[in-house]
Amino acid sequence: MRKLINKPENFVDEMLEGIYIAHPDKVKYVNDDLRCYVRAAIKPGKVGLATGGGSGHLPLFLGYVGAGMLDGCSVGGVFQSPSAEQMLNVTKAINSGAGVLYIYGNYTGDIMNFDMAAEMADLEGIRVETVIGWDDVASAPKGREDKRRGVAGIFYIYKIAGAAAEEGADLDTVKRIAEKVRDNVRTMGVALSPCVIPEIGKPTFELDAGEMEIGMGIHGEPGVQGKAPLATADTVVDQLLQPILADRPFQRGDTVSILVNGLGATPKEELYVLLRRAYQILEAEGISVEYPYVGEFATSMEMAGASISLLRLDAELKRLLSKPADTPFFVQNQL
Amino acid sequence: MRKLINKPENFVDEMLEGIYIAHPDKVKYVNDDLRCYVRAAIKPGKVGLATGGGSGHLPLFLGYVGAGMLDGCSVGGVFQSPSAEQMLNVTKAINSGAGVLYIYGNYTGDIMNFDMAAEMADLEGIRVETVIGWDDVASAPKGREDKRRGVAGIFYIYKIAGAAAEEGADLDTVKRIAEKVRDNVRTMGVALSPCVIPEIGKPTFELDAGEMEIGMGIHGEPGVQGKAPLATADTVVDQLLQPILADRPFQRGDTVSILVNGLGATPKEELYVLLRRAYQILEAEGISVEYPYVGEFATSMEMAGASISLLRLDAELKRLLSKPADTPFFVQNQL
Amino acid sequence: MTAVEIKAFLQRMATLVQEQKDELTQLDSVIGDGDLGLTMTKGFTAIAESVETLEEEDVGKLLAKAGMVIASAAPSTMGTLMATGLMRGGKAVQGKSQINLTDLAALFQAFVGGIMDRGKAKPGDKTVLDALYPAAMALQSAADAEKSLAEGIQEAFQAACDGLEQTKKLISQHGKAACFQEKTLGHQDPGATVGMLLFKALATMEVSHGIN
Amino acid sequence: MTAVEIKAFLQRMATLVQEQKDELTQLDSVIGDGDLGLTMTKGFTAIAESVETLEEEDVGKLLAKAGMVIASAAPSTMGTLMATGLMRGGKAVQGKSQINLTDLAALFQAFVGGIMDRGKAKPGDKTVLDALYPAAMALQSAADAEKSLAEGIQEAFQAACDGLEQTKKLISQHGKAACFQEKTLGHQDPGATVGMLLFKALATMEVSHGIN
Ligand SMILES: Nc1ncnc2c1ncn2[C@@H]1O[C@H](COP(=O)(O)OP(=O)(O)O)[C@@H](O)[C@H]1O
Ligand SMILES: Nc1ncnc2c1ncn2[C@@H]1O[C@H](COP(=O)(O)OP(=O)(O)O)[C@@H](O)[C@H]1O
Ligand SMILES: [Mg+2]
Ligand SMILES: [Mg+2]
Ligand SMILES: [Mg+2]
Ligand SMILES: [Mg+2]
Repeated sequence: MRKLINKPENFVDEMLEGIYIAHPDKVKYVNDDLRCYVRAAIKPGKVGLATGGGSGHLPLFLGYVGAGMLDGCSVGGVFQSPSAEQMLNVTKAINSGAGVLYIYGNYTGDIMNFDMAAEMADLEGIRVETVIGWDDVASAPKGREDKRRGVAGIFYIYKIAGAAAEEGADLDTVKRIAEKVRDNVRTMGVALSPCVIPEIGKPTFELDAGEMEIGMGIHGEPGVQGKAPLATADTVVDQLLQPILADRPFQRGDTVSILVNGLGATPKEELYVLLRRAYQILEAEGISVEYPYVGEFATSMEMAGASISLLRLDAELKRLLSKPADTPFFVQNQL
Repeated sequence: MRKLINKPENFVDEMLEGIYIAHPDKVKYVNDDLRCYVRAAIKPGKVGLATGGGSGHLPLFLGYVGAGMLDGCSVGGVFQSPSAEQMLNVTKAINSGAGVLYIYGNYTGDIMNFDMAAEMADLEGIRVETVIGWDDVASAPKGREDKRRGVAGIFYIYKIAGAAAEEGADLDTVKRIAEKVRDNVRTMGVALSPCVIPEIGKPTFELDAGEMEIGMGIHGEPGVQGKAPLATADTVVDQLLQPILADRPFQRGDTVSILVNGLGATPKEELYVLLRRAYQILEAEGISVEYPYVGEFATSMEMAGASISLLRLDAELKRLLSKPADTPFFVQNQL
Repeated sequence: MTAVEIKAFLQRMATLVQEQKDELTQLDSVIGDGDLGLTMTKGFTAIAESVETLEEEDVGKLLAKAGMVIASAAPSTMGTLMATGLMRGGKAVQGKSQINLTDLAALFQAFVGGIMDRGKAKPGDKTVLDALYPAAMALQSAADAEKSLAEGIQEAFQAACDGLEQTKKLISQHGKAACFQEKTLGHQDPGATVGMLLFKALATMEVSHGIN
Repeated sequence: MTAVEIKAFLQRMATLVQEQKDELTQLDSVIGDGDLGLTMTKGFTAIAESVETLEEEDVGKLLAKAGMVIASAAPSTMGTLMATGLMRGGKAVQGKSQINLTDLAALFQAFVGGIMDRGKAKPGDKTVLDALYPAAMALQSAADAEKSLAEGIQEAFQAACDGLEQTKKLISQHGKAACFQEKTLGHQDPGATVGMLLFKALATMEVSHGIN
């Protein structure tokens, strides 16, 4: 393990302590539970946006809690769902009367816990709606979108739904917009190395230097095509974009935002090499790009690799995407 | 090599193409040379701030070119100095009459080339001053500060000198402030893995999983104490902060900004675990912390490891550090 | 079975899961994310520890409590399903300080029903249900045939083992394994392995004065 | 030596550096950043290619041009020092289409002087100067003693080799190696190795009609 950690079982809580120490003006925790992470100041009357999921994906998930994005996040162990109780506590803390929207990734453990939390919140008179991110094209065929995993594309749901909520949109509107983003975003990823869960201490799968796995999930779920010799960056981009473009909803004349996301160990230099090729392909397809994002948005700790997401923009999504945001992990000025 | 690249010899230029495609409103290149990187719009009458250095350290160096920070950067090959000619071209492009300040790291190759460029600029009637970052405590003993390497702490020089220049300070003032930052910042790093220069194709040094090297340089220059078994995160922080605090200028009652920097493969989760311990130590030393920065500020591609920098703040530095900045790689709102 | 024996059962389960930790991790690595050994050990150890000192004679409340503990200690897919099962199973026998085979059968009917509600899977989908469902059915048949508690548990254990074996012939429809589709053929379902262990725990638990 | 022979010298240097690429990289890995093989190959190959087709009879201008090429192709420490040396050395013999041993000595005096100005190091600091300085001195002595060009070059090469050997006993004072201090003892200086190769190139270059 090439990790700077103390006791593996304390890893998540020590990370959280560091985050709270660093950003006391922006975030806090509720219920004496470090893992119930909420914005320091909740805006009265605003729809509350909550997410949650396993640790090990920073800036996902908690990194998007802040002005212009989310209000709260329940934090699980590394690659583990938080508990329904923690989700409920976050829900209560961020509800200011306008209801709460859950936005999270399509993983059975998270779904079951969020469902339990929503049932409990309902008993307490809080209206909760849910939008689940399922952008990973590699994980289920077309037509079975709801079986796909949620990966980096969820950033767009947070960003755009967050902007809508910040403007004062009501729960139904925010939900409609979040669903529109979900339906218009697609992602494909490639892994070049495994990562190590601190408490397990060894890689959950093997991937030799010089090998890659297209379509691998952010918890190391093997890709659909299995391991292959590492190809050039341009070839990899071709292999990532082809299934995205084959899936709806991208067509000639569309405008998209692109997100080139590093999984952890892959340097930004390489992400820009990928971006370059992606633009070439999109240009050839007659698709124009606005608002590119390049960096680490959804990681798997020290995994090497990258993902590419495309979001088809319409006027509404574009306007909301361009709005400012300011969280401890993500700052954007008005674009 | 676990790298997403095409031909190694094209790596830097393809990366640059990606960056220019992504951020056409913010940056451009001059002299038909991708490696002469400047802000898209140069502010008339403002002191020009230029940097330069090898590639492979993103967001260092070019990532700090943008509003509130630098005006131009000459871009070298991976871990290689750019040429004097490229530096001269950047200098000419960003000079708007108020002179140019060179801010770069203390590496012989860079120094000699920047010196040549300054001599050539002088012949063209451009006043050039130079401030060299030498924050790496591990690389030379106290009293020989000018022999130390420049590492992540240079971020503070860019940020603060950049804010001063943006406000309209003249060249002498900006230089004085940049020197003050240089004299008040100290860094120590630890490496947990090597990285691979694309054109070389194999690690320049060996570091097994479970080993670390305290004081290793960002090009893999071995640390002063050699390899050691990897310690816990808390112990590593102790080992990094002890030599920083033993060096001047940190004392009880001081206020500092801290920068916990990831070298590439180390996830943000771990950086916050380090930050937590750093606060504990600083609190015990009677040093208070404001404006913490956590993330990747100066990397060595996919090297695993981290560095900690401390900057002693006075009122002037604090005010300038808090100012907004907006580059393609670094956005900060007014703090 | 009294609350004391239910505790012994839960403690036995914790031991079994600890013993099988690496195997569960291994199974879950092939068609999942490899965390099952960790989460189940955490979850059932937390249960074992919390019931240890718990003064609770009501079998139903004891089980519900165990469900709440694992819900917080291991909120993974299997942890949450086990939590739901324990809470719903507990509810089915609430108020009883002693349960017989008929009660145990009712308990596991509710246990399985809860898991089906929560996870929206059905037998044959290659999940924990493929061990639990036949086992719960076997308990019910044994109760209907007025067999002894020990006999009923043995038959249920056997049914769970058979069901587990059958999962090798199935294709995963849920959870992280679902995206592997055909590739899951030939692999034993990790969650069903946990389901089988529940009945192994019942069948092999240490009891001070015989199961009755 | 005419411009044609200077070209042959520069081309021979490119070949030698290519041959020694791995060794240079290796030397620079131990007390530096391991790039020297790469940068020197790049730099001298670029020189070799650009002089190939260059119609230039002026030895001085040819060398200055070579300096400019390596300055852009390899702006590392050694690349820049070589550039400075070539440009300053070229300036010293500018206007000559043929140089004798006295000219060659003057060329290398200027070459070494340029490197000292640029890098602010002196002989004994464990740098390229520890090969170049004694070699330049040997050229000068040979010229003063009116030896033949071939003899002068041989003696200079020998002096460079000896100087290189001596670097093992020195502690690095400059560049990335400086922070290793005592640890650099026993190691041959990578830059001085390049310095030695310059004289090896002179001593072993292929000439069509003998050095004169
Ligand atoms: N919807 C579902 N209903 C019932 N069981 C399920 C469901 N989804 C997955 N499972 C079971 O959960 C097991 C995996 O559990 P676990 O490792 O906890 O999942 P995760 O790591 O994805 O949270 C699978 O082997 C399967 O038996
Ligand atoms: N100031 C200096 N003056 C002369 N030679 C130097 C100086 N600093 C370093 N050198 C030489 O440069 C060599 C390293 O060159 P190089 O690998 O190009 O450096 P870098 O990789 O740091 O740019 C050293 O072995 C030494 O001989
Ligand atoms: Mg990273
Ligand atoms: Mg990185
Ligand atoms: Mg699992
Ligand atoms: Mg070097």
